[in-house]
Amino acid sequence: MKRKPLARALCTVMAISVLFTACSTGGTTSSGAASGAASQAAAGGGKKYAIIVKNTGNPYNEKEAQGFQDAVKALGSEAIVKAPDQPTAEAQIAMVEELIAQKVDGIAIAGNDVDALQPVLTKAMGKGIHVISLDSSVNKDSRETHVNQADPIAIGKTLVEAAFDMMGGSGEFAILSATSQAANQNAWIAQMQTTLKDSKYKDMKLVKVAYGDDLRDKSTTETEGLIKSYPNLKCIVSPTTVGIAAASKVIVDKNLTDKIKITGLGLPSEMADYIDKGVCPYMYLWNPIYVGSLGAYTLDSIVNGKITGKEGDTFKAGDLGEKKVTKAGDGGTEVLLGEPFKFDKANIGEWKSVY
Amino acid sequence: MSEYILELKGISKYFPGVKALDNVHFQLKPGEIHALMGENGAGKSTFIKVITGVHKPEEGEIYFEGQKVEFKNTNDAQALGIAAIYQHTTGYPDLSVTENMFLGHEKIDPKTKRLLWKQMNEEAQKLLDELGASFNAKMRMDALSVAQQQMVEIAKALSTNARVLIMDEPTAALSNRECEELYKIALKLRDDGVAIIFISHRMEDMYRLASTVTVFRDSKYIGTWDVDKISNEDLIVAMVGREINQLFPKKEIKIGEEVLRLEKLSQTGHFADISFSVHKGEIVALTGLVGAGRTEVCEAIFGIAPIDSGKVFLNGQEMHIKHPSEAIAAGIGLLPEDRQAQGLVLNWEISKNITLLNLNKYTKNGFYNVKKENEESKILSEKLDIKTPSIFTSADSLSGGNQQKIVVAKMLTADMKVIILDEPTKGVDVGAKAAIYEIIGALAESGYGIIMISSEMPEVLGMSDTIVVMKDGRITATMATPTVTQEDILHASMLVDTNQN
Amino acid sequence: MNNTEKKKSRDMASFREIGLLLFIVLISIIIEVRNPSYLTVENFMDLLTNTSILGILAVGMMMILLTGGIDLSIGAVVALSGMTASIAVSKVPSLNPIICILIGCGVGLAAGVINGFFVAKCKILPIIATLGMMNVFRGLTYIVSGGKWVSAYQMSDNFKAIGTTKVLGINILIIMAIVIFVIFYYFINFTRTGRYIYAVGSNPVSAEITGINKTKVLWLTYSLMGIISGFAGVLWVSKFASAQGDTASGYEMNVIAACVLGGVSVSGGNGKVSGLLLGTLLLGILNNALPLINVSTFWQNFIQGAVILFAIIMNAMVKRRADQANLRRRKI
Amino acid sequence: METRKIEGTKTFNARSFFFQWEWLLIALFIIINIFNSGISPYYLQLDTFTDAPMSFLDKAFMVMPMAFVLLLGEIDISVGSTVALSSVLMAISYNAGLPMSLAIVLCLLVGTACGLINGLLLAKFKELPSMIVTLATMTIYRGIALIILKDQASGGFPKWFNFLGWGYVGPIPLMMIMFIIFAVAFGILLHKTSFGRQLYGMGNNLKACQYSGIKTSRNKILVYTMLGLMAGVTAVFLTSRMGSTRPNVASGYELEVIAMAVLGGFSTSGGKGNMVGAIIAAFVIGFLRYGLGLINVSSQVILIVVGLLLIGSVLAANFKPGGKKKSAQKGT
Repeated sequence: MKRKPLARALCTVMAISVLFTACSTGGTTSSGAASGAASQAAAGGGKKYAIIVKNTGNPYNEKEAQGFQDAVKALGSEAIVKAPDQPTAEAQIAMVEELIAQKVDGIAIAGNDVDALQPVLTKAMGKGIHVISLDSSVNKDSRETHVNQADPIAIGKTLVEAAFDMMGGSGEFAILSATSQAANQNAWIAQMQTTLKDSKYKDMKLVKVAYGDDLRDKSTTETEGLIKSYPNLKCIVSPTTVGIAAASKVIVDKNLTDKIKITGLGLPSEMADYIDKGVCPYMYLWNPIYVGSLGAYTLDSIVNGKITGKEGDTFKAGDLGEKKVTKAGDGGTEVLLGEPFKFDKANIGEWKSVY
Repeated sequence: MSEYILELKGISKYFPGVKALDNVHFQLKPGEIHALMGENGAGKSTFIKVITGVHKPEEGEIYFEGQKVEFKNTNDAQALGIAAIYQHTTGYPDLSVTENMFLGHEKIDPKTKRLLWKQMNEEAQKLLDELGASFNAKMRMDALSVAQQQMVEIAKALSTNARVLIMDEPTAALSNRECEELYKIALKLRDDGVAIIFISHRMEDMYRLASTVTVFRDSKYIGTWDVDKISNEDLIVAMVGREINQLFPKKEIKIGEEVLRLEKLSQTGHFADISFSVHKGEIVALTGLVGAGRTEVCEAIFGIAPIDSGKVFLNGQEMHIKHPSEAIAAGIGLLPEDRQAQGLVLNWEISKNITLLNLNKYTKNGFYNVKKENEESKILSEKLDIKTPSIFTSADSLSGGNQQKIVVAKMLTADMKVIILDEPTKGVDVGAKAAIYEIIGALAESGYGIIMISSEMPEVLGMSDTIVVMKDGRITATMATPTVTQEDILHASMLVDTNQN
Repeated sequence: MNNTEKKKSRDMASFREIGLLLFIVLISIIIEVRNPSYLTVENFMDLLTNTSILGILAVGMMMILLTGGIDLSIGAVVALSGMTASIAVSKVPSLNPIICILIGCGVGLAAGVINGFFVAKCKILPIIATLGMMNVFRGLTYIVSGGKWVSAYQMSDNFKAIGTTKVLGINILIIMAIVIFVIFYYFINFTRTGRYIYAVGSNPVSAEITGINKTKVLWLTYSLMGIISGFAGVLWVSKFASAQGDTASGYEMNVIAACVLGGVSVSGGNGKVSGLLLGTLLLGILNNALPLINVSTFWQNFIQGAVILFAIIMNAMVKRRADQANLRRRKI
Repeated sequence: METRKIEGTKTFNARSFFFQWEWLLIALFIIINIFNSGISPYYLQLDTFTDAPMSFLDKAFMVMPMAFVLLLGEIDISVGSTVALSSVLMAISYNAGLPMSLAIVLCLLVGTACGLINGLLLAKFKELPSMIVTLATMTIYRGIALIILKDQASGGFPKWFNFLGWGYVGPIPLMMIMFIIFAVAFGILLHKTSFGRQLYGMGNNLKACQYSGIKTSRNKILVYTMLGLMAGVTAVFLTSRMGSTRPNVASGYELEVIAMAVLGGFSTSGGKGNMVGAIIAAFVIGFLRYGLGLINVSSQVILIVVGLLLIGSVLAANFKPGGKKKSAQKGT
């Protein structure tokens, strides 16, 4: 007991030093831009753009961020990359606050919630920070424009068409989505359903929309559930990487490859195996790197007053060429990246290692 | 080969700030029962822990059959056949009796290291039967009564085929009948050549069993005597270090009007048809065997587990007490049986403990008044002569007797009419006992009605005005003390058939 | 009276399992009525396959709970070990699956040892220590992976085979789970260490007096938990042929739930392997059968929670009933 | 014998005063601030101290009643779900035409109800560990939220509601003011009233409190209800900050809140802790995260740092007298 205070003092020191070391490592391991941010800012350098992706530890987001970073560097400004550990709006709100404090010039955000970020983003804009959303949009009042990887309507059409093709035009198919809370997932599914009203697809029956919550185990059991509940299921469309990969895995393991086909949206790296195996003849995605860089160019042109983000504006987006600001589905404006890219046996080999 | 199976020379043991053992000696002959006595905190328990290898002494040697030995851990001691039965039974409630007995020295297949349950169960059952136990070795420990668990402990000691057996207050939790059982066992073991160290606060135990007695006081060795050569008084002096002129200061108090009346109280599975009454200044001793339902009755009155049927009258009007708070508000106080678990917040200061029972008294328009708390607890601590430097010392640093005083003080913060004392002197040393008896006497004198649960004959006969005896949940006798003999009580608590009505 | 007590202790022990069994049967019937494809061999194989990893983890968790502790970090450990193993295999495709498993177990062991150190040596309360380490391990997983996933095409076929091979029509995961349950059953019931785990949880104080090295036992238990988590991690990534940073996040709660449903007391010392088996099964059924019967996804959480609550409350009720009956049996 | 004098007034003891956990935290807090302002040029500005708290204050509201729960040696992991449920119901009822003010009241009521349910369950079934019961209710509450709002978000609140989470009174955020009010209230409740004393008692020796006529069940229910209420408060502010709500808001809040309370010196084994500590701790964690966020440290590193901080702090706390004793106790 006598040596109590001493011991505790030591312990505290330990605790704190541990803390510091962790921080310093943090500085180094965090993306080069991060450390750059502090130093350059101190030097009072050029423009400062930040991107907030949905969450960390997800290759799609990493690539998106990378694309953004490279483009910003190319523009001679500096990039800040932020990614919460959980894909929640709460975490993103905190991050926007941090960016406001850092007085960045522009923020590009892939929103985890359409509306929930409005207050903080309007605050940011109030402080003269330009805000755009990319990949998954925030509502029209909380952004100046949105960089849309692909038009929801197009996605809806393409996916339905793909299913139509794989099912030979008729039969039952199901959708395996991410969480029931994922905004853009829901948007795409809605578009698919409207597309299905077309008489061309009258023989296609959407039996169920299942939610795999972007968890491997849940997606797997959901898929198995679909297979059993609907014995003559011909196709599963999954517009999310975890879902489409998990579903494909189940089909492969059950040797149902020639009975049930999988398609949807997924990372080539995750899907390469299954496209080769033929369970998924082809699927779609856009290049997240381009999404990122287009985001950067759009933001830059807005910040430099080249455009205001109003409908009809046009600007040069680096090697992505001329881009046009168009009307978005939600009444706001958006910049469209292009049609979703089709991955199949032929080209998957070259893409799987890219992202 | 010395004449002693176990001999300890000049043992000293230090704990941070305290000297727990100060150069003590002890000599144990084979096949003798050696009583080790002394007040709480005299160092007995520490001494035991040294013998069993739990503590390593800083100074002194231990000789086993003349050989100098050193115990690195309990296993070394066990290996030599030294086993101990601790004050508070140290069983594993979730495990089977067999396992409780063999844990630490299981029977395992020499090759596969597999536990041999069959053998263990059989041997366990055998040992239990030898001890005259009536329960199955496969039962869970928590399904047993305290006495039964005690037996398991003994059986456990035997299963290690112990040659030195230490019993640390084995009788504390036992009823007279169970004590008789224990005596039998102890004597049988002695005759089988086991040397027994017997620790107890009950003189009775010592006279019944021991041939030699060693006394510790204040962590020091006082002396060793043949039991038949030393008088009760001398022994007490040796233990307490002063004369205790009168153990039972029972004064003549004129009994006032009735304060508490119980009519046909019943509680499923615990007691039935309990009716008696308590008057101002009267001490009613509620006695009988442990497990006869005495505690249950009192806890029911106090509202811990409400009664199923029957009536409780306080000062003439009927009470429906469903929670202790109501009992206290009405003026019924209970000094619970288990001081440490039920009476005190051990790691709390004395002052906080004292006021816990009646916190509202120290709350002025919502805010808590620490000043008042300190003043009153100071007054009470001095009044009850609690041996402590300050009211801010934590309760667990006090001896059992003084802890008991704190619990009494708690009740004095509220204005009580009836005070129920459940085994007030259990596990309390001789010196403190006297003090507590004084307090009880004083309480009665100042007009409280008192119910005192007790298993100790002398205490019952010495203190009470009325004696109520219970057996198997029913009252078998209600007698005015002066007319009663020990035999009457034993008869009522063991022999009377409760199912005649 | 001893007899009644004897009966009681028996009743209680056996009743929990029986009750659970009845409950499972009941649920199964309901589901079967809703969807006949439930009680098919294929479906049960799937069910067991998907439950096996949960079961394996539950075994470890039961040991932890027996000591009166808890481990919230296992989800993160599963992720970390799975990630390391699959990175290894993606770097060296020729790597023998056994080695991969060993790597995973190694990482798990390391994590377990750290947990054990904090709990057993530093005497930090398990819930806090493992809560803290949960963050640390999860963070490490992201750092190790550099935010990338290891995908199916980067894994050698024999690595993916770990989770998919069938032996006489039975998925190897099921077999592994069964083997582990058997080993664990033996370990916990027929070895000293096994019983000491119970002892430490049942009465830490007297465990010390009896000369049981509490620290050692605790440390061992957490290390074992670590190994098991590591092993489960490898199985996980191999089964789903993909390793992500957020693998099995929050999975610890499922595992704990399985143990509790199985009647393992979180206050230590109490719990049986048979119960654990049934508990895991029940949870497995809930997870796997709800997609089968057409309950809306939005009801699934609610139903699961309700069942758990119902189960534990029933459990308590029954115990009380038994005690009451017991009192009545006493003649006064 | 003559009555001896007994010391009846506390003498100020510098050591015991200055070697208190709270001082340690304050030191930590200061260090973190120095550190932060050292690493980021943007740290030392008014906004930091007004705006930064807003991103963690919503959680902080629950830290104080959670401290009460920990004080009783129990735990409530259902708070996150409670926030979600109350938030969802508030949004729904508002959009169903209920005036916002009433909707807020409803939100608080729902939270209170959730807490009350936890309390009642735990008071009625004392044998059930809080960890498990709240684990079940956690799933149930969020389940109900999901059933109500399905895959929808709900918002469109009036402007003034937005003010709650974003508005300032002078330079100080409204949230901060509210927090200070609650903090003071809870602080007084714990340290200056007999209720607080009773909680400490219950945490240290429940039985003794029963025998001292303290209404233990009532207190327990009260504590859980308070926690529920504060979860409701959190829900109001969180929803206001987000401007809309979903069934999956506030997921994982429970562990963050517990972490804050534990860092504040409240052991999960009950009986010790100081409200001041808990409040400082909330700010320590909050500002640490914010500071690291300002230099854009990747979130996985922040995870690790917070994890280590938690364990480090408990390590240090265990050197307090009683710290070891506590953690040696059986069960969590």
